[in-house]
Amino acid sequence: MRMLINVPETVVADALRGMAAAHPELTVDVENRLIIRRDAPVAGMVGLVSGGGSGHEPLHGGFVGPGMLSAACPGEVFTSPVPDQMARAAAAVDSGEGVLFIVKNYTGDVLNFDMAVELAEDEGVRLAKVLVDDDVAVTDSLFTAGRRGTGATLFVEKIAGAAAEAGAPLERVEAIARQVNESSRSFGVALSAVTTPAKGTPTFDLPAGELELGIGIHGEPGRERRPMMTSREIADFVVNAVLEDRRPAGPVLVLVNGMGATPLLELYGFNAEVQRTLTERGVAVARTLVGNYVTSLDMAGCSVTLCQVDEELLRLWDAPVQTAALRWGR
Amino acid sequence: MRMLINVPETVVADALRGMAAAHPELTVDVENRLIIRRDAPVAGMVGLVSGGGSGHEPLHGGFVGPGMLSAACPGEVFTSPVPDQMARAAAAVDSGEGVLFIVKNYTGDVLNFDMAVELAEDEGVRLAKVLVDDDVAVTDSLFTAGRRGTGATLFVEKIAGAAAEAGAPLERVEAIARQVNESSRSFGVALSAVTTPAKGTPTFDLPAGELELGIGIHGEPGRERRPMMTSREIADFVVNAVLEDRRPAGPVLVLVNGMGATPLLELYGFNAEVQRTLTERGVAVARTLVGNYVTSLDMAGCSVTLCQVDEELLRLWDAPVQTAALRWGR
Amino acid sequence: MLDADFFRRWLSSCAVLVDREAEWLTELDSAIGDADHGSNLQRGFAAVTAVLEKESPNAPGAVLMLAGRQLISSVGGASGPLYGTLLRRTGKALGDVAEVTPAQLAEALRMGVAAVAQLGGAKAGDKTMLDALEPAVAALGDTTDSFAAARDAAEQGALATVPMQAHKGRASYLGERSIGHQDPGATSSALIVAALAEAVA
Amino acid sequence: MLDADFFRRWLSSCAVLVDREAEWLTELDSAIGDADHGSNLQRGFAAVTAVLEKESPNAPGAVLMLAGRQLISSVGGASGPLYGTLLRRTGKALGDVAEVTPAQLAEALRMGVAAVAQLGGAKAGDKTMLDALEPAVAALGDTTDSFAAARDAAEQGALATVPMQAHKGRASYLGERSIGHQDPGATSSALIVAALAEAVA
Ligand SMILES: Nc1ncnc2c1ncn2[C@@H]1O[C@H](COP(=O)(O)OP(=O)(O)O)[C@@H](O)[C@H]1O
Ligand SMILES: Nc1ncnc2c1ncn2[C@@H]1O[C@H](COP(=O)(O)OP(=O)(O)O)[C@@H](O)[C@H]1O
Ligand SMILES: [Mg+2]
Ligand SMILES: [Mg+2]
Ligand SMILES: [Mg+2]
Ligand SMILES: [Mg+2]
Repeated sequence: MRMLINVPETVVADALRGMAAAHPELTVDVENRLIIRRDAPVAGMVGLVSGGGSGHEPLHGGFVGPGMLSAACPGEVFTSPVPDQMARAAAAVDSGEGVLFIVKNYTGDVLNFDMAVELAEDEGVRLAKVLVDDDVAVTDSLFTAGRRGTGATLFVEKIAGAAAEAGAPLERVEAIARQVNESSRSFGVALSAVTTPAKGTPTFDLPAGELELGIGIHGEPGRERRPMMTSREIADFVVNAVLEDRRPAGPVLVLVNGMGATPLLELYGFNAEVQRTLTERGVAVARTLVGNYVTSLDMAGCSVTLCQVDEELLRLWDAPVQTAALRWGR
Repeated sequence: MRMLINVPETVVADALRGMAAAHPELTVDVENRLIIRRDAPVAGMVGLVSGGGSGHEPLHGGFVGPGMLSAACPGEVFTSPVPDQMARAAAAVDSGEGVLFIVKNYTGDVLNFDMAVELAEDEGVRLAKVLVDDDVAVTDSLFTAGRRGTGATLFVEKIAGAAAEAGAPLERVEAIARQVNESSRSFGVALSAVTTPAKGTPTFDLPAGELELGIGIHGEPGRERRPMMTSREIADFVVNAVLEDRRPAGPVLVLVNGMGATPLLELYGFNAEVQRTLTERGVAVARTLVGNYVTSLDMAGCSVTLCQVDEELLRLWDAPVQTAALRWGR
Repeated sequence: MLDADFFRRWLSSCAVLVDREAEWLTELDSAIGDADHGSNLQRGFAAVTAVLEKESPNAPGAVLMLAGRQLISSVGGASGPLYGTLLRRTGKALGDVAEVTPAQLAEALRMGVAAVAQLGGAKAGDKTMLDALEPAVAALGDTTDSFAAARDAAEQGALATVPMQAHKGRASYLGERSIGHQDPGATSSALIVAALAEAVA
Repeated sequence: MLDADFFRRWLSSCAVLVDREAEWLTELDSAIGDADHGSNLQRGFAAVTAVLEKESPNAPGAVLMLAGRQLISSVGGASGPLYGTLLRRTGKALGDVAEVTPAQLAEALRMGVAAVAQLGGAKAGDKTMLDALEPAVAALGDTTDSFAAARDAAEQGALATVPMQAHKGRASYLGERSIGHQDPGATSSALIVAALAEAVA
């Protein structure tokens, strides 16, 4: 096991203690597993709560702060958090304007957030919920759990966060979050499998010289395995998969996201190919973000998310944000 | 080979094209391998130029922008850049106030920057140079190339950059850079070896269950190999090594740096242990930065850098910075 | 008649079995899921054991409702709410009497399993815990002897998930690649039913 | 007498040998350095070949100075400035005559090697390219026959670096762990001297 940990059982609590030490601008509740804006609840502002399994850092805790999330609820590694966390977070960030839950579409996350909605509503919090399901590698049908939530989560959290910060009411923040999700599509590839602390060995066996297409962010194998491809070929394949599912009618935000262990040098090089193929296909790019944002522990690989934006969404994207992992403007 | 690349020969140029696309706020000269502040030369401001082998991203290109570097010169992977790059960068950022070269102490970097000094001085640029050599894993003696430059580079570039931005003259910026370097010490450990694109296989063989203590950021093996240790034990060992070399007389900046492939979840957990051991040893912490900043491609592992700060250095550290990888304030 | 102590024995058998098989459950989950099912249930049943040591409800229904609530608050993932609901709904159906008959338990468990189906939207053949739970509750009769039959039915049900293609949960992302693997949730369900048989032995 | 063509042949032999042995050089550098020495020199001598095809200076000194400048501008790392200086300094010492004697070349190379020692601050025994270059230039005499002797001396010198502990360059970071490995720079120096012998054959 090549891990910088004490024991698997304490990784999440340890990380929260480390976050608390590094980010005095956040309220980190280690016992209850919450990361909250220090100034929450902000008067007149809708609260934004997200969460999910740990192992995807900086998602979600790294996105808590002015202009983005009000609170994040980290579960165990790759395990959705429990309802008590989200209910407590909702109570902590509700200023009376209501709270939006941003939920990645996984059975576990959906069930636990739904239970949290019940608990929080019992406490008198007005709640709305938006599901993120952008991953086109998964068929969305009655016979699956539906598309997974991956890279678009960042777009939803940033843009809805900016709307909330600007004082939009709950219904509007919810509608914007929904619009961002509906305008977003992702596809991911893995160059190596992921090793979770609890298991200690890779979740699947991927020989060097092969890659998995259509992977998720939880170490699930993808839909297909192929011999290794070049950066150029991967960009063509990935962008094609995304555009086949949804052809944007306007300019897009591009997220070229690393899965955790792919060096930034490679990600930037991959971005060059993504931009080339987008240009060739006549897709206009409004903004590009390159980095490790929605990760899968030590997995090597990448995903591409495109989000079609109108003027309002672009303005909200450009609006100031002050979190551990995403910062600009002011 | 598990790499997201086209061919090893073009990784640096590809990455620069990808950076150009993602960062319209930078001038990226792909042909001459330069990343420059768009507004350079800034009237009345000393120019700050750094550079080194690629593969350590976001160092140095991700640190170009207001409040930090004026320009960065990326060499081939793990190979110092050539003098032509630094001479051209110096000419591009010199406003007449002179230019400071920030050089990590490796034979290649030192020799190439020295040749660049000659070239740039021939062009009439007033130059100063600061060597960064913070890595206590290397004995600094007549019989070695001296200590290596690692994590302290970030501190030197940020703090000297803030001084330059505030209008300090060349001599003052140089003195501050030197003070930061002299106040900084680092130590790194590897949990896996690094694979360079050119070689395609790990530079050394590190069985799972063992770790290398005292590694550099170029895939060199460390000074010593040991059976795997816990996060707590590693923190004790690393902090001890740093403090034995230099016991800070005042509060410190802490950089808990990932080598590239260590998940942020683990880094934050490790930070908890670093803070614990610092508290136990009575070292006061002024600020903490956790993340992958001075990396070694896909190496798993981490390093800790401590930099003792006085009020001025802390003020300069807190000053606004607007780069791809480090942003705050304004 | 089955009293609160019987249900405590059942739950502590669950904890023991889950502990013993945790690695295997995680292994199964790593093939078609995210490699956490074993540790999820370990954490969950350890928490159940702990809360039952602190609080000792006297009625079977209360024991199960407390255990179910504890699973929901400590497991997370898909299995936390599902197993939590199974126990809570079963407990609710048992009411607040001090003892229940095997027939009453069978009836209550059928309601619990139905609640799981409703919450998760899965049905038999979707390659989920239901493929073990449904045959198990179908095999339950009026005597505790039927617990062994239920155990066997659950085991068969878990084995029968191997050739299925998953239509619910994480494994459904794999499409046809989910075929050929035993479902971790069906496997843990078989353990939970086996624990029932152990508790009566 | 050795004319500009001879020096072009030497440099193109260097390019061929370095190309052929690039993987080995990188392998050696990966044991005690950073795994780039082979690709560094490949890139450098390819650039030298290219520039000599475009510009064709008529004097030996000019050929070497151009090649040295090109190495500096294209290699980077420690070896770029060092080998660049070796060629530039040697070229400078040859002046602008159209032909030079082997003895003149030997003398000029000694000055080149001295410049390398001065620039890098290394001396014999430090486990660097100097451990091949110094014996090589010491073995050079008044005739081209001595080139073969220089080649053998450089090869011996490179082999002799194996038991040394590095005191300069990246390998010095390893301390005693640098012992037992052949120095990549000494190895490439032996190739460069071997290319000299080839160019005269
Ligand atoms: N919709 C569903 N209905 C019933 N059972 C389900 C459903 N989704 C998943 N499961 C069960 O949950 C098991 C996985 O549990 P676990 O690994 O703990 O949660 P997660 O999938 O969130 O990681 C699956 O093997 C399956 O039996
Ligand atoms: N100070 C020095 N003097 C002479 N030769 C040196 C010195 N430092 C390094 N070298 C030589 O350079 C070689 C390494 O070259 P290379 O790998 O291209 O550069 P880098 O070490 O920068 O990666 C070493 O094997 C050694 O022979
Ligand atoms: Mg899970
Ligand atoms: Mg090098
Ligand atoms: Mg699971
Ligand atoms: Mg080298």
